[in-house]
Amino acid sequence: MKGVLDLLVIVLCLVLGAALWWAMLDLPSSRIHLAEQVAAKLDASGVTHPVTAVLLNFRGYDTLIEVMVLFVALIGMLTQAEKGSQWLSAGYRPPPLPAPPFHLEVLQWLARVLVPLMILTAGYLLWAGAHRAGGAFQAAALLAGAGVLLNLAGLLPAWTTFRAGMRAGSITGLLFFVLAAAATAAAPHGHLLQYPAGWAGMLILLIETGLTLSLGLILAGFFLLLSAEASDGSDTEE
Amino acid sequence: MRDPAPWLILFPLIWASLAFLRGQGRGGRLAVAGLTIQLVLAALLAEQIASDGARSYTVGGWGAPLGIDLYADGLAGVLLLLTQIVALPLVVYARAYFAIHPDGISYFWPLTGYLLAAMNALFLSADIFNIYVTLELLGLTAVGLVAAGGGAGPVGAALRYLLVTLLGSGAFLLGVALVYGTYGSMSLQVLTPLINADAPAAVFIAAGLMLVGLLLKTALFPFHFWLPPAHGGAPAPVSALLSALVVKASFYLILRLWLHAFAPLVTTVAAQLLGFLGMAAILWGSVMAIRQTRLKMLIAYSTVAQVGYLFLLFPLITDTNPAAAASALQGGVMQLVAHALAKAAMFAAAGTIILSIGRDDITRLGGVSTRLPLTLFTFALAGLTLAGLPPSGGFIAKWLLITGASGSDQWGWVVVMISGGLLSAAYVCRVLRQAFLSIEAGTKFSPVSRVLEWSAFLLASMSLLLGLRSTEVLGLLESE
Amino acid sequence: MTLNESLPLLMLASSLVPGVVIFFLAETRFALRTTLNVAGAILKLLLIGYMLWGVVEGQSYVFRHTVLPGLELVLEADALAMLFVTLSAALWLLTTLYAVGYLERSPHRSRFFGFFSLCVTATIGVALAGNLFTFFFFYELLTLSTYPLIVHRGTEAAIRAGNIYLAYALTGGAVLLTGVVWLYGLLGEVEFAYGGVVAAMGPEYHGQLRIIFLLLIAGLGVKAALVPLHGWLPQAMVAPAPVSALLHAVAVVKAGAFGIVRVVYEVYGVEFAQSLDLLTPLAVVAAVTIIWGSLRALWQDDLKRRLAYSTVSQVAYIILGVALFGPLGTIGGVVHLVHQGIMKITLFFCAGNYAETLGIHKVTEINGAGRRMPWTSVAFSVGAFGMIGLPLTAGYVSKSYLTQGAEMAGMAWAGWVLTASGLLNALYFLPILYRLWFKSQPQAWPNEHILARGRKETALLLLIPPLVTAAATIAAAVFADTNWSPLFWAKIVATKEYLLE
Amino acid sequence: MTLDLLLVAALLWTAVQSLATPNLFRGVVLFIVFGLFMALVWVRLHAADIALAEAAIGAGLTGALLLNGVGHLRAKQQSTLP
Amino acid sequence: MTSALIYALTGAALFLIGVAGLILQPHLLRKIIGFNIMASGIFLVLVGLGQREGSVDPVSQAMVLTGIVVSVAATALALALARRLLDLTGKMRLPGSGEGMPGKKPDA
Amino acid sequence: MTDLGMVLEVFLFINLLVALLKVTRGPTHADRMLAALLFGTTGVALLLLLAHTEGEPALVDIALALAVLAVIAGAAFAQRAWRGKWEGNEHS
Repeated sequence: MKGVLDLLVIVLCLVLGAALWWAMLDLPSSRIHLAEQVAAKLDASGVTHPVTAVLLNFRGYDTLIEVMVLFVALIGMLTQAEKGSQWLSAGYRPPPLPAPPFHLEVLQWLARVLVPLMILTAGYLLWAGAHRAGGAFQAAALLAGAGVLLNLAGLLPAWTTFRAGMRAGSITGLLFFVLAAAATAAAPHGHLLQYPAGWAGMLILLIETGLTLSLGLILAGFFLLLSAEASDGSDTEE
Repeated sequence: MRDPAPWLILFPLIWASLAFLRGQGRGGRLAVAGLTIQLVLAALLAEQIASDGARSYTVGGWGAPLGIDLYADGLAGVLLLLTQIVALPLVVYARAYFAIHPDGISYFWPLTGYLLAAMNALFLSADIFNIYVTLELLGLTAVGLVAAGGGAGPVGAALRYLLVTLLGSGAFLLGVALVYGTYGSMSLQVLTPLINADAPAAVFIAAGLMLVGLLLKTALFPFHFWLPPAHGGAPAPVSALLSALVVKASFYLILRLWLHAFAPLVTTVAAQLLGFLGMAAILWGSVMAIRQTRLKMLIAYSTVAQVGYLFLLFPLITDTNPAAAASALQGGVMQLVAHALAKAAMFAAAGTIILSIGRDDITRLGGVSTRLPLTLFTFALAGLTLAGLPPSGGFIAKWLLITGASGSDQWGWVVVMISGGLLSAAYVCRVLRQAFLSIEAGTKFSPVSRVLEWSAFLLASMSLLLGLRSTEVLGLLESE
Repeated sequence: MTLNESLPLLMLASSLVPGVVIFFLAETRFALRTTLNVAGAILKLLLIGYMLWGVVEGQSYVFRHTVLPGLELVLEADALAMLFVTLSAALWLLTTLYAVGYLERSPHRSRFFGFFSLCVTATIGVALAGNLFTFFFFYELLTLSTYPLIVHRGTEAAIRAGNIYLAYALTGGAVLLTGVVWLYGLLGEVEFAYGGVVAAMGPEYHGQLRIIFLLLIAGLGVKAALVPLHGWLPQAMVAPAPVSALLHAVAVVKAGAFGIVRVVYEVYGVEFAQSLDLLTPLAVVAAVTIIWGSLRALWQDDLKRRLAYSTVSQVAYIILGVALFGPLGTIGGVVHLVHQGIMKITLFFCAGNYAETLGIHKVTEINGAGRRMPWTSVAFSVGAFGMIGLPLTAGYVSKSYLTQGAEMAGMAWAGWVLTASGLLNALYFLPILYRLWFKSQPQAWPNEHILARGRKETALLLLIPPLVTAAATIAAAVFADTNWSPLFWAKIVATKEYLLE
Repeated sequence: MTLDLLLVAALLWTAVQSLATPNLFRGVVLFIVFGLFMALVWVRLHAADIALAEAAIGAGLTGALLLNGVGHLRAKQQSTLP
Repeated sequence: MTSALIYALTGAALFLIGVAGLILQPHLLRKIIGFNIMASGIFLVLVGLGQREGSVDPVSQAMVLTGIVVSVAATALALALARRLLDLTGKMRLPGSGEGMPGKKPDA
Repeated sequence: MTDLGMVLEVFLFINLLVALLKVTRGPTHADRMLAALLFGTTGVALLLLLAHTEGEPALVDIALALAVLAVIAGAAFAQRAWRGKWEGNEHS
């Protein structure tokens, strides 16, 4: 049964693959060239980098929902991380970090040098996003990377619980984006995410900054929540 | 508000975020308040659609194809209204439910908010890539809600659900990529005439991929395997939300794409195939429901069967005479609405019963008829709708569908629909039968709050009264 | 909405509203519950009185509500409807009183009376239905509201019976629905009208129309307990006596029979049905049912089961009357709708009395009960005589019209069937009467609940209803020629159906 | 074009191997390598933004997450071994 | 044939490799890797087709960025769930039949 | 110049492929990880070269990010490896 099923899946994949290749090779040239429209409207978008213009202005609504997806994944992880663990019980203090063993000292030294560099790079990428490759997400990924490195080097404990501060930090940037969107929708004659003339560049930078911080925290959360040790493996259910 | 459409998306986003800020288990009141406003907004939008016809809203002020458009026609209006109407009693129910049984409450409120935002956004979207993003938001929130139940069963079910939903949206996104590659646009409004004019092979493949992806998410047989454990294992308010609304979202997309953008591509063979899968779902789902020993699993399998009903629509609207197609479409939408109300009521009622007697075993329901009469009555009313008996909305739906089938001389589907109704009656009856027995020794009925009973009853009675007031729903549906 | 439009709706509301209110009453609110029930029944009778007068005067009472574009719920009070409505409402009042006495000590009375009122509402809806859709709507509602009554006792047997009933009734409903939708597909709207509405269809549709007729009759035949679709009826005997009374005399079986009357006369039209050769097969089925039911009744020892098989047989009289082409047969069938109701409810009331007072459930246990419970036994005897068709009973009136109708229709064999059935009826009723009156009392009754006090052999509320219906059985025959007898109304109906005016 | 074809071959090879190789750890490392190749592909497609994201995600985050998963799996297996 | 189109074709192949891995591999980490390969394949098709005539297309690139974010989110959530499942059951496999996703009934 | 760039690119890429071979062959996890790290450095070099040949200064940013981030995977490995939890436990 299982073998037949596997074979079926493989055969279907091969058939679909052949069809896809044939169809793609047979494709006529497209009628609409959005790239031209992007270029034409780039001046009005507030930024000079077309990809950023699409991400935060022309299709900013997609981005609004996309960051929510990221956030929802974090919530989903939280429902798991804070279950079956003792961290929820009142009065629990995380154990102090153990003194670093010798082999981590190198890593810690590395981290102490690299992390400021990474934060700097993140800031640079955020700023660069307005006119060349880069932007909130890439910057946030670097920030998160810094967090991961600190954790690996034993300088930052894994997150066993999600405190109020982190909660606020992870949502504020997104909430700012949502509220900015709401403000644009509420403005007289305004539309959702239609930035007022002249304010686009400013607003995009503000939103990106907020997003960078929150997304950085969220992405770091992905790792730091996952790297928390399971209580001790004794919570196995049958 | 001139345009309620964007606010239907923004409001739940805002209250969900605030609920998250307030911390674990908090935010029930925010949800009730937010949903009340959303209900008003949805009613407002429906009113506008009914009087002025379909509405478009350009996000960012750019307009398609560069920007993203929101679009609300009668179908979207019906579903938006339905979503808020079903969700409001359910959040009231959920507050009372989690007050007694807090498992799974931790981030229930923010997740519910994002779920509703995703659904509203999905119903309003007129851009296939944007639809993909909303689908992902919807899928991940739903998975989070299922997983929050904890325990190996729900977590395993959630993970299976997650992988399926990712596979589904992956297929959908590949379809989007092919369509975008072919035409250079993602706006449905822009694409519709282009597809009408000329559709190369890639677009057919794209349509097929999108269809399969959405079928996976809608849990049509044989892609239903993930649904019963996920819906049956989650806390009752979550099961109700998922079974009543979430599977409908992807069905809505199939219907919309089938009717409009991809209308030139659809073939009778594909329609008949969907119909056959629907038939298989009805038979398989019903038989499995009859064989279940756990109450919530029975209801979950009933969802499998009822989803099958929705797909009987396609053979009736494809290449048939316009009158029959119109009737079938109305019937399909009525079935969707009636099932959403009834299934929400049914899961809520089951949740109340389980809370009260502390177990989920169909063979040991004796005494429910005397101790929880209102809840049992709710269950029975919901069952009435599922079985398509008058005066419920399900009856009107079945009437319209059968009219469509007989009008297009497809008598086979009539037999399927009729026997599907009988099978539903059989599994509903299995529960009622046990509930009418006398109390078993050792069963203790702990008292439950009246809010639990009445919010479920409200949903069930709406599914019933829908049968008498269906002209309003259909009137809204018709406004183009 | 004018008064004439709202009257049919009020008629439904007069039982629906008390029913819904009663659901939410506490078990202990005995007085309020009874008051509501009786007030509803009396209000309904007053409305009926007013409307009966109005119908004779030529008023029309029609209520319409659009459910879907081109699909309406229509409630219309015509002569046939009024006949059935009057029967239902009058017997509802009596049955309610009886049930109050019968269920004095049992639990869940709120639930019982709630569904009881819903059941009556559905029956009234069936009676007043002005088109096939409305008819189906209330027909299914009737199924659903009777199920909780059948399983009321919550025993395994009751629940099994309920499920069998539901399986039969819902399957029948599904078959009926197919026919109804098919017909709607052909015609667009199927309003009941004298002389039928399908006759206008061209000959190319005759094949389809025959199949639809088969579907409709099969669907309705389940409730009317036509052989071989009668299996549920003897099972449903486990229900409390008032429920059996209602099921057999008024609500369920009658809804089926009434539906067949509507379909034959006002959808197909009797002439058109005759021209499609549909009536003779229907008559044959009815005849088979009459004989089969009577034969099965002979061997039943359980009193209520014997009565149940008797119902199978007697309801088929109505169908037979319908299937006999000609006004006399119609009169016989339609009037038997009422007469059988009165007679059968008498018998069930009495059976309930025997069970409730003395614990008698079997024919063999009934020896000498006539001396212990003379009034009940007199009523029982009158009912039994009526069933046999002895003169001076309502049964005689129906049978004589049916026999003449059979001759007129040139179906002499049907006359023989009726005679044979009369003999069989006598065979299974007379032994009971013999035991009642002429056998000596046993040492002790199987389970004596209620002691005789003075002239009251049992609770007063149990005694009065059967006496009233027994009196009505005789009155319907004695005053058959007056202007307010069921026969008079049956004649009005027949005149209209054959378009004789 | 040569570079493109080499890249394509490398992509397909790493993709298949990361799924098919019997050793889970090797699979994960191959997947990280796959991510790096993807970054190069994005560069070849003049999509610097994506390349940046892919490098950050593929080389950084997803890799770390997956390695983490393998680590937990090993820890679990060792703790449950007798 | 432009190199973009070659990458699009590669993307289609990667999609199918990923799908096959996602469906056929019983181990959850492999399934997650399969999902990521599938997603990368789709992104390649999206940009590859968008740029198949040689010009750079910022819109498809922006969409791919969005898609990458979404797939990271999904990967993280899936890993968290898999990890939890490992804690609860001691296995990194789906419970029930678990082996292949479709076909097998969870209660069979 | 462009030709030279092209040749260098292909050379570096072949370097990558060799490293890839090492990744798959092992024999120890450390071998694999070191090879993967080599990927990072070679990748940076390749990116810088590409930035030059394709005339896209943004690629330098990528090289920067990659250089920084490649450390993480290495660190993740190092942290795990030095715990000694799965040294020598070669097969899953």
